Amino acid sequence: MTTTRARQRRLVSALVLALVGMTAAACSSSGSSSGASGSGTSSASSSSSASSSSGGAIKKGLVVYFIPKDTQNPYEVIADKGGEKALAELGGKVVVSSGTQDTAAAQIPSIQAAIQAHANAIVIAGNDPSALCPSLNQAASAGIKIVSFDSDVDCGSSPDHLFINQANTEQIGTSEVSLLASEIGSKGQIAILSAAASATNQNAWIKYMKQELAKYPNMKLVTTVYGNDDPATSLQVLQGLLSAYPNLRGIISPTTVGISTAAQYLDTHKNLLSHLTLTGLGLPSQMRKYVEDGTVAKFELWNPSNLGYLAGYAAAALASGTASLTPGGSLGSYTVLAPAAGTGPSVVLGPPTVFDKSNVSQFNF
Amino acid sequence: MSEQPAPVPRVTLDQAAKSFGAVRALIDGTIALYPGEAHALVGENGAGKSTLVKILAGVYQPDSGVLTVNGEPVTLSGPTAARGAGISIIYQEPTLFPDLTVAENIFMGRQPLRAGRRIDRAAMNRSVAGILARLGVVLDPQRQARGLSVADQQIVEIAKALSASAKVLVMDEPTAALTAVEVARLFEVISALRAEGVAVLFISHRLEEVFAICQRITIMRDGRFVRTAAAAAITVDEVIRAMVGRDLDVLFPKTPAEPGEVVLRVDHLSREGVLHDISFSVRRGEIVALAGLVGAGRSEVARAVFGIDRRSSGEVSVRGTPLPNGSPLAAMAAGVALVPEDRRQQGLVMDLGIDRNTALASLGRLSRFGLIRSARERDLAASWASRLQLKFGRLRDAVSTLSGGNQQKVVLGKWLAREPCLLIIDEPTRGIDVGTKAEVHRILDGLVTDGLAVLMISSELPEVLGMADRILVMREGRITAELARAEADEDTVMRAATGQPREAAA
Amino acid sequence: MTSEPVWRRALRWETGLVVVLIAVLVFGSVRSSDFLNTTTLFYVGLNMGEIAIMALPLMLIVITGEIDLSVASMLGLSGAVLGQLTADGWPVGLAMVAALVTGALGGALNGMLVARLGLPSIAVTIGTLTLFRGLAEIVLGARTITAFPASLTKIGVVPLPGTHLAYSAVIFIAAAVVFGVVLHATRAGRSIVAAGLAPEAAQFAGIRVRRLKFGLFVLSGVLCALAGILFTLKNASVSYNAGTGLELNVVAIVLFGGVSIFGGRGTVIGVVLSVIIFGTLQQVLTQMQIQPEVQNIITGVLLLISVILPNGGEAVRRIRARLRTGSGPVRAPAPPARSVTPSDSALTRQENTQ
Amino acid sequence: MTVLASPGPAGTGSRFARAGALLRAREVGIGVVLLVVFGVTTAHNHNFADANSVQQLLSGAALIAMLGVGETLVIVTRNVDLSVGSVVGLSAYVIGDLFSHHPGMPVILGFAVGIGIGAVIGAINGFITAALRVPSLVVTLAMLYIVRGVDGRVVNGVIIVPSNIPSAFVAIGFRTFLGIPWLAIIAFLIVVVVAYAMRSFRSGRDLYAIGSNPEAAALAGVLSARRVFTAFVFSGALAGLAGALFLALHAEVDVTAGTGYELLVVAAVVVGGVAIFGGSGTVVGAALGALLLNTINQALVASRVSSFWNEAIAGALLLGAIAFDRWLSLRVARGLRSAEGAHRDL
Repeated sequence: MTTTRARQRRLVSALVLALVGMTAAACSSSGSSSGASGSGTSSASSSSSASSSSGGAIKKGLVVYFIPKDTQNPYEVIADKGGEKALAELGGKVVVSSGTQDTAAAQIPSIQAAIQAHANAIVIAGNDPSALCPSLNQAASAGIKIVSFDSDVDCGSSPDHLFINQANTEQIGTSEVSLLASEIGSKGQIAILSAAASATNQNAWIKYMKQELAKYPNMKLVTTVYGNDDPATSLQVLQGLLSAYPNLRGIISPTTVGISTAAQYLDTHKNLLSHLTLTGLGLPSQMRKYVEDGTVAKFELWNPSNLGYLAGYAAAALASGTASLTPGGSLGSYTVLAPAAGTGPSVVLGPPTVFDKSNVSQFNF
Repeated sequence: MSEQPAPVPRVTLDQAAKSFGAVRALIDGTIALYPGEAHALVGENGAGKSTLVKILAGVYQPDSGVLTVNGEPVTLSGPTAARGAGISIIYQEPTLFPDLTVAENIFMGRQPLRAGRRIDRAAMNRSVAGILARLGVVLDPQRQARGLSVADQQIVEIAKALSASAKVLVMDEPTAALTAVEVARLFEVISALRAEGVAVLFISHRLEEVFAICQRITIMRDGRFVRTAAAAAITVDEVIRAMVGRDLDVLFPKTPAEPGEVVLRVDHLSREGVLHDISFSVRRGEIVALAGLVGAGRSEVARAVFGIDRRSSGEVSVRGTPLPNGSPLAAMAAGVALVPEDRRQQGLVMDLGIDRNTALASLGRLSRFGLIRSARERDLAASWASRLQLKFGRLRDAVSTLSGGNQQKVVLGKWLAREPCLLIIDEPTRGIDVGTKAEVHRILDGLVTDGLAVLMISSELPEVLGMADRILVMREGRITAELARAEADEDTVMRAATGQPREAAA
Repeated sequence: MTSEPVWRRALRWETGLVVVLIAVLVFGSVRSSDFLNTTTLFYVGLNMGEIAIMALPLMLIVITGEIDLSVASMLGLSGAVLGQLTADGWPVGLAMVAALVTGALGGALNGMLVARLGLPSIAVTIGTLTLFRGLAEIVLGARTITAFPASLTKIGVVPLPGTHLAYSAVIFIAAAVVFGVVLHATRAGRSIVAAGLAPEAAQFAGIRVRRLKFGLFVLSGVLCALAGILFTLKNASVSYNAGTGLELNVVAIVLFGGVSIFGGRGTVIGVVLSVIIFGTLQQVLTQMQIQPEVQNIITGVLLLISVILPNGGEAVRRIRARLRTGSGPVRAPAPPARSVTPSDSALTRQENTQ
Repeated sequence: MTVLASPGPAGTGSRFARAGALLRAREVGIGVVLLVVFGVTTAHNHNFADANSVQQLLSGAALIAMLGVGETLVIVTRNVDLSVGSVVGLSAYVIGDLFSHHPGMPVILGFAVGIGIGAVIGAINGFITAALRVPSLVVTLAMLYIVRGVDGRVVNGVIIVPSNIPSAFVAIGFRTFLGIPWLAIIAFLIVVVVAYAMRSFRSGRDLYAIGSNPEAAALAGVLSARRVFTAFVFSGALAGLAGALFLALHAEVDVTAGTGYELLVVAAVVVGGVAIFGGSGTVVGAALGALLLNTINQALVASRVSSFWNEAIAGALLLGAIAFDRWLSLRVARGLRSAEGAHRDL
């Protein structure tokens, strides 16, 4: 009993910490996406009560399979750790299982293993929007709750699953554009350096970026190139990009590999910085060097550890029946959002953190 | 190394033995090679000749027995060591590097060096040019070895030996692939070397050659030393008897033929730059021989007739029905069989068993509903094995385990199993020991009397003269003479083969 | 090379494979109670089906002494074609035919370049590996097609009624039987072996080696397209990078099955066993929560063993011989005492100054 | 036979000279194609020829060129090394890891470690291939899996971040000398040295001999096994060095480093005119092949071709290059044959 209380306290503190951390970041991020910071604070304030309200009923000894894109993706390794933390606090256990290549085929055996091991829930980052659905269906029909994070699986309602959205998809798209716009004075040619052409989350964000760009008549998206999250390829397409569009003013790279590769190149070709601005989604640990030496002014991300933590918590809650997929339903301090285009029921972790000189060194992921 | 006094043998091998697993390849290898002497080593295939050679070459190390060089016992740890000891080997199949230049081929592993252990190409090419000149050959040291004629490859091999300033020169069937003129040339080289005090070990199945140039003859049988004798003191028949261990009936059994109707007709056959306007015919029950120098286009005729190569113009018809261009299948269907020049590459699948090889050309007839009936396959192989007196262990054994002669029998069996009406046989007895040679000839003779038409290509004049009813002599892709068995002799054939009697000049 | 009948060598290797397989099964069932059940059987088939189907024609190609590295790309391309056409409203049946035709054409391209122009197949198929994948990318771009009738996509979820086998597994087994008969008991099979061991001799025996190879590459294209269709339906979706990187797995399976990379040697049963071993091993290791990296290492080690063992005996004998006489493949330091090797260098120097 | 049958040496000489010229043209040919691609692209988009772009062309090709040199040594001996890609990855990561844990570590040590790792793996490849006489394609394919696996265990999802790499080390990745990137200079020096060694040292010629006719090589006393072993060690060591430079170039590394390089390198080498079945080909050609492929890839992006088309076009061009090389060597062969024919004419 006491032990459980202790656990609950730790859970509470954890959630609070995580969310406060985010709020701080949001506030310090010089007024960009003020709406975001608002939502951040609200969730923070409500967090303690929320978590205590739900924590009690979470079953012990739950087994949750975390299936990242691949076992080596640094971003997801951090997220998985977050999940492990959550389940540890909830008295359950996390099994991380995936392939070495980030392909759907490599993830399927892990889903099967989860089924064979009678896991309670699966938390998966889809390498492919649909290829995993049949296997996930098998899992669901075996009574396993499905949670997706980082990159959603687009299975409609078969199986029903909850998507833990790192940040409102539309919000990422728009904020990326506005970040860049504010830096380059809302005019000039810009390009996108993405990951794989088939990456769901990438394509979703790019879609909203294009929508947002409509508001900036003087900013023209000339092309989108794909670096397949491989440094060498990213560097190659970046170079081609630069010689193809010498008047390029800005690059958005909504992927950690892409932005760090681009940053490294700009860092070593400072002459380009005079007219070229880079932003996107990156890991602070990777980007610190470039932010501090002025190569990159601002970039965004959320805390992957919090994402994993929330996903793990959600999986446990679903498996314990303390949370449901019905829109408006509550998950801790979070509300389940109604299905939108492309996604089923989802929960948004919060607004992305904008990193710059002032705060980049405070984050260890 | 300075000249040794004559009585001391350059190299001796005494009671050397070598086994591979259960196989005792050499039981008693004994021989002594003296400077300035050409020494013949004769014996049937499997008598252990090549094993003995490989021991001298340092490729094998004898299990027992003593090897001496200039009187001192030595161990040759490898080819390099053998070469260091002044022993050079010329193998039956020339072993060249097609991608490298002639000069590099000759000096591989021993290239002359200059400062910093860098290869001195200039010096290398110069000395090669010198050696080739010494051999009276015009060959560009800097050309790629790829595409050299067999004869020229042979020359490169000899140049190799000379460049190594060999004191002992071992020639393993150097003449197998050469025509008479080339052989004559080779003999001049050998005598020249002898004059320089080189000890030559000469291995050949052609006894006439052996007696032509060797002073001493060592005979081996079944891996054992039989006897060494001065060439002057022994007769061909004695040698053969010692080799075979039994008396050998006549080498060229030929029953006079009564040719029937025309089976193969070739009209104005041409192939760009290789064959020019070839016309001839082969009739039932006769052996027609294609004679000529290597490179004269004899095998090319066979290939074009059989359809391996496409002909650029001309007609080929078998029993009146024209053959489509470039289709071996059609030729086979028409009853043509081709026993090719290169047994190991073209005649057989060395890794497959006797049965599989025998059946390879008859699979269609061995199958029912597309499935091969292995029982019938085995019967086929077995029956031909017995009909051709094949010496073998099990029909499953890979043909690579057979002797050259027996391999040739398998090739014959493979084609005879198709009951062809025309047999084209290219170098029927190349590299085959005397015993089997006679057998093969007897088989051919038997087939012809049974009404088969045979087109035979051979570089061995005695064989041509001994077996053929008619002789077509080729030169530079043209037929330069047609000789009836009666009117043909070495001289007429050679003149036709070389155009003018210019070899006198050479 | 070997003086030993092909089939006996193979048989020995296959008995080895059987032992490995039994070991894996025992190990698996000991470590996890959830292993030896029909679900695992279904999963193995589901995961290995397409790879296995692609392995069959590749095996024949390898036996003829060639190789096809473009298999996985062809899987992707045919899937893309199927997806695009279905999305365009073609009837699925017709789209499938189109996918198969694509496979045939792609295979014909490989075949033409290798058999007709005589280009090295390893280089050619590295080229078509890129080309086919690129074409798939042109067809689908960033899109993922999911518009497939559930009646077909169920093959990714349920076994073939009345069995515990995935559809693709059943197709593979059927195909394997056919391939086995063809390779081991028909003229075509003999021709393939002969062409691999001695192309020239095969040609002189009236075997049309080039046509044979051309045909095999086309066959490979078609079966890879079939695999592509199954792969697509199994996943109920396709994007241009479907099956990326599978080519190495397929090659590994074929080689582990005892097919000689030098051509001429290999049996269907060996490849089948190899498929089952890889499939079950993957299940065991994943269920035991062993990192996929370790699975890679195991794959590699198995592959090494598969080639070292057959040559092992020889190698040991050679090395012993070397130790005895100081000659042989890896030259040991010059043998002692009575050797003439020391003087060797001196002589060589002498010659060089000539 | 030749004695009876040979035209004046002058005649033959010129013929062979022509054949030789064609042989050299294998490299020249690639150079020409390279210039054409470059010219066309530049005409289409002038920035393709500007300093940054050219520098990137060079340094982008440097790694593959370097790997191509090692791969050439191996392929010339009728073997192949598919493990290079994974070696690059492992070497790059281990070096990065060392730098992150021992910030003070001297840069040169980084290179030493990389080369060492590569050499060891190469030695394993070489030993199994040469001493146990196992087909290298299988051995190195297996090694590819194994090293990737080991790499994965080492990396374990932890990325090496730029701030942990000494700037002196990263500098090598982008600094230029007289406008030429150091990467390119290093690759160039390696190519020159190895090319010279392959031509002017016995060991170099031995490699060609082994690939051209293994039996003959053995009979000529060439220490085949030892040479093949050395070739693999060398290839491995170069891959290790390439790993170090990969780290210098990207300043960060995760498990994906070097994936797929093996096929890229083989492609470059083949395009470079190295016979996949051994015996002929030069490291210069291989390096040019690498440069060509890299140029093609960037030309496609630079010419604003939709990025969806890149891979297909690259593949088509690769096939074209192989076919072109074949056509060229056929002409060489024909040249020799005609010379040969003339050689025997009376």
